[in-house]
Amino acid sequence: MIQFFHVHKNYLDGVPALTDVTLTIEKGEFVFITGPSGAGKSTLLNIIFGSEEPTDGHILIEGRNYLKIPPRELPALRRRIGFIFQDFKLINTKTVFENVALSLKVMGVGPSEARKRVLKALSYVRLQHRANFKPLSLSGGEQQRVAVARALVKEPAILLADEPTGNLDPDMAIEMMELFKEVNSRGTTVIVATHDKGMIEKLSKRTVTLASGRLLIPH
Amino acid sequence: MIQFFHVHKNYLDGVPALTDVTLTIEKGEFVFITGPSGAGKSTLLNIIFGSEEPTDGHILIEGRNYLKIPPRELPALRRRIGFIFQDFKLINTKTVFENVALSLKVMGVGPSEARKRVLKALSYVRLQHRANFKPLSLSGGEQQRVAVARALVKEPAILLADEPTGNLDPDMAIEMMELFKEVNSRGTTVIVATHDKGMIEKLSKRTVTLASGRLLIPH
Amino acid sequence: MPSGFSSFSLYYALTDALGNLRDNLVTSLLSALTVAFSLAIFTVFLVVFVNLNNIAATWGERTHVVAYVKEGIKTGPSGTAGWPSGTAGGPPGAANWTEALKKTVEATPGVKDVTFISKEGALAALRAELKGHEGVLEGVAPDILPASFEIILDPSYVNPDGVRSVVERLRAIDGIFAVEYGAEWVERFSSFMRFMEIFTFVIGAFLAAATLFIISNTIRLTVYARRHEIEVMRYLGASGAFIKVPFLVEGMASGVMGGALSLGILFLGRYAAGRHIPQYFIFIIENPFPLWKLSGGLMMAGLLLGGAGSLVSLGRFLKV
Amino acid sequence: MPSGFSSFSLYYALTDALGNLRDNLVTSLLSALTVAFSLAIFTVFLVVFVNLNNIAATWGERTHVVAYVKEGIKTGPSGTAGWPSGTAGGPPGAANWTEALKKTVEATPGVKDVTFISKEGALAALRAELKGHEGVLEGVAPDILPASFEIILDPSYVNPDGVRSVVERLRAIDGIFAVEYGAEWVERFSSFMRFMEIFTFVIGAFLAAATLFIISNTIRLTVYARRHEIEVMRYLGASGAFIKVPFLVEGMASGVMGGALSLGILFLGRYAAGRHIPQYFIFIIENPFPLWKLSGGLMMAGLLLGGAGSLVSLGRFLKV
Ligand SMILES: Nc1ncnc2c1ncn2[C@@H]1O[C@H](COP(=O)(O)OP(=O)(O)OP(=O)(O)O)[C@@H](O)[C@H]1O
Ligand SMILES: Nc1ncnc2c1ncn2[C@@H]1O[C@H](COP(=O)(O)OP(=O)(O)OP(=O)(O)O)[C@@H](O)[C@H]1O
Ligand SMILES: [Mg+2]
Ligand SMILES: [Mg+2]
Repeated sequence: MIQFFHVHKNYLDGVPALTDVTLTIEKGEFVFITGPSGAGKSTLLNIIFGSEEPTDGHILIEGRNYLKIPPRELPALRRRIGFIFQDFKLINTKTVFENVALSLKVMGVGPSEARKRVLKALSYVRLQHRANFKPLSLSGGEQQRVAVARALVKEPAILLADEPTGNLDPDMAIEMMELFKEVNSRGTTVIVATHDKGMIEKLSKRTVTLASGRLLIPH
Repeated sequence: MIQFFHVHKNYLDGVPALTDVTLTIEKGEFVFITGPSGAGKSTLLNIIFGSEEPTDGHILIEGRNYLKIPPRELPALRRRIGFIFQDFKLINTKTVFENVALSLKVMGVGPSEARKRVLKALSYVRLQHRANFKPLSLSGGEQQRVAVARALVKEPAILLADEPTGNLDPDMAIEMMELFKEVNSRGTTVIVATHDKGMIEKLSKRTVTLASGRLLIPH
Repeated sequence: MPSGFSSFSLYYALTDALGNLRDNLVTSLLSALTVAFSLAIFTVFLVVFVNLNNIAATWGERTHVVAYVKEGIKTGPSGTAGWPSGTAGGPPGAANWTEALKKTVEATPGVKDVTFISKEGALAALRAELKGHEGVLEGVAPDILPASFEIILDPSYVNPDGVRSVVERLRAIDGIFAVEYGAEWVERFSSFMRFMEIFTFVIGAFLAAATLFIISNTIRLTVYARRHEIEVMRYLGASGAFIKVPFLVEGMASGVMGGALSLGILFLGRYAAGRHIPQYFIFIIENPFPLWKLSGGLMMAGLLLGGAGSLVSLGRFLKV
Repeated sequence: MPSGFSSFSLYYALTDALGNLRDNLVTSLLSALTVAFSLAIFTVFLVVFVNLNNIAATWGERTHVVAYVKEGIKTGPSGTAGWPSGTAGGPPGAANWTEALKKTVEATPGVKDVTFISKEGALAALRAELKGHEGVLEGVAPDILPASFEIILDPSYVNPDGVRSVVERLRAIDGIFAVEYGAEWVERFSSFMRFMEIFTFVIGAFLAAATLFIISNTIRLTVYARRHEIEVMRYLGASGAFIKVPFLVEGMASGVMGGALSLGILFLGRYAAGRHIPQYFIFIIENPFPLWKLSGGLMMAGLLLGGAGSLVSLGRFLKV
């Protein structure tokens, strides 16, 4: 369970990205976060991920005070979160296989098991044939799917997806959403930031709308 | 006028990205290029831009044999093309203003005129208030709009836009398309690669569809 | 899975490091070469200074102390002819007495070597010096010059205090009537040695600092060029060790490589210089260390520099 | 707008370079420091070697050649007592003859300085050497030792061939009956000078190569860290010059900065060393160059190294 209590976030430059956000996301829920460009969707995900700190407010994740977690425990926490970054964040000097495998290596999964899981994840996103390519020789949509595979391969407790279908054609986008639903059905909490109204309508899941950093429809 | 005659492109790894593409885009036309992820849309734009060379075939741009243009003339040619890259390609160490201004600097536009034009372009994409931010402190959609501003500010003869609305909410996406139409109405040839079917339908412009590197509906 | 550093993680970190080394071959090679040149410069300095120090040390042997033997006492019938000139002066009894005196001198702390110069020997030396004008010495009594001991000091005593202590002790010996030594030379020599020590130390420290700086700067730039990769690893939940180990291994590997390369550079340089420098001075660039020590030392230095450089450079990228 | 390099472009390139310098301040400073250390090492070497060369050159003056004056001829009544000992030997006529001979010797090519040692002077010198045993010389004729000229050679003649040519000429002078010189010393000295030249050259070339390598590697890494920026500029249609100029200016600026910093490092080092090195040897680290030459040279070297390093490093990023 992820709980935000009156969370504020002002960036150093004084830009208010989130204002007084109070929000509860149940364990195993599937939530869309939507809102116009610059509304604070990525900021919200980054705070859950621990890569941004809120300026004010309280956050409880699984009952623990998130802001009191010592920095040395952050890696362990992040290994339980899968994050599909808006800008992918792939390592250009490693192959697709290595990029996806890295998130298992970090968790200490053995080589042979890792291999199996990586190949399976790549087949889910239809990229088996690109396993030995480096990210820069992939199309934009292919890179995005590598990012999806890297987040799913670790079977995370929480999946954060930031605009995960922005570079995908509608058919592929739907396929990815089916993947997320499947992962969700196996117990993973899924939070997807997206602009894709068609997608939101099609899945009819709970939707949180942000506008200029404020919750528009609180739940 | 951009003419492709039986253009093929195989990447070094042996991946066929374009197969036998023959295509004519008139001067001042507005064309959508669509097709699933990995179909070859970006490859097509990159070839027009001169950052990829076709493996086979001929290309005429304004009647000149494009493949025979000496490398030293390439910069001059690129100054006449505005390219909105799928991955934005902003310089993270420069501010938004400097990023947009750079494409005018390169053309030798004087500082005061450049300043006026840059601020105008930023207002078109609704980013005047972010002029002194660096790209990494912008949201994904804001970064994409900086890329749009940088391509438009130079008033290019040809505008190439690769998935220019992938990170934008529908309203903002429509606003950008209106911008492109306006630029087009002033004589610029506009070529937009996109997955956004709604957008394509709304604008009802000529649409070229690629599938696995082949033209599906040749015009 | 515990949050720590599992054996699989370690395995990965090491294979990763080798993979990185391959991927960044050009950069790794360039930093290895930087390490190599820095170490080579340092070593050339060290070799030249060790060699200069060594000859300086042998100069110490030139510090003669001369102890003159007392006249007439127990040296046998002096002034009488008949003793074969050229043999050590005096009858057997006198010779025994001289031997005993020599033993006493030799036993003095700080004395390394003693040569006895008889009266006749002293005169012969003077005669040789006057070559062509020996006439001056005609009819001169053979014992007009005193017998003496020429004493070479232990190197550790070649300094003003050391020499003075030896001289004091020699003067106290019965049978020695005067002791002479080159006070000025000792003064200069010992200050030269002090200079050499300080100069070697100052230049050495300076070069070591410069080398360390250059290497850590090279690695810092390498790390900087890969900051994105580091950021991604942190986002994937990699522990500090998991991120650091590959860089550390890579840094140490290119450091060792640099050490080995510096050995090559040095031998090439030695060969090139050997063809141009007169044989007489070649000693100054001759390697004074056993080969295994030199190569082991260089590679160890490379390893440490590379490792330390990596750790220092990584510091700022691993915060938060 | 022509495709060339307009005046606005140049203006932009220059302001950009300064902007970059500010943006990449840490990296620029680090490469400036690398340049500084490299130049400082090089300069320390240069200074020490120039100073050693300078004393080596003054050693040349120790190469005495002694020319002995012929006996009895025109040197006045020899063997007669009555001339005050200590004054130059011989009556006025003889003195004139000696003067003339001295002039002839002085006029010989390669001779720098001549001192006349009279017979009495030679004997006095011997007496001094026999200190304490002057008895040997009692009753010896004051002219038993010959008069001589002590000759100091022109430095350019201090080599085996030069000395030999001077000696030949001296031997041919009427009134000189023998010429002595330290052949071995000359041999050694001249080979030492040759060694110094080659050693300075070899070490200098090595250090220059190492410095150039380290600097260009540093800049290459800097450029590598900014390859993305360069790519973007090329995509925006920037000409090669537009991209290169800022890096060039930046490289030159941090090179000049490095030159200035090296001056600071050198003076600090000189100060620190001066407090520990005995006064007697301080000359070896004394700056032998005029200050403006040293500082100008260092800054110019930094400028050239920085500029050249940038251009070389940029090469591979500007293809296609
Ligand atoms: N540099 C490269 N080296 C090798 N293969 C490449 C390279 N760039 C693209 N490809 C391959 O060429 C094919 C076409 O890529 P392209 O980027 O043109 O697709 P796209 O239509 O733009 O896809 P998307 O909608 O995902 O951006 C893809 O299969 C891709 O993997
Ligand atoms: N590091 C930062 N420093 C300063 N301002 C920032 C930073 N990151 C984001 N912002 C600002 O905070 C606001 C919210 O950004 P955020 O990335 O959360 O928006 P978003 O909802 O994800 O938008 P998009 O749909 O365009 O990705 C934006 O106005 C942005 O400019
Ligand atoms: Mg966002
Ligand atoms: Mg594409």
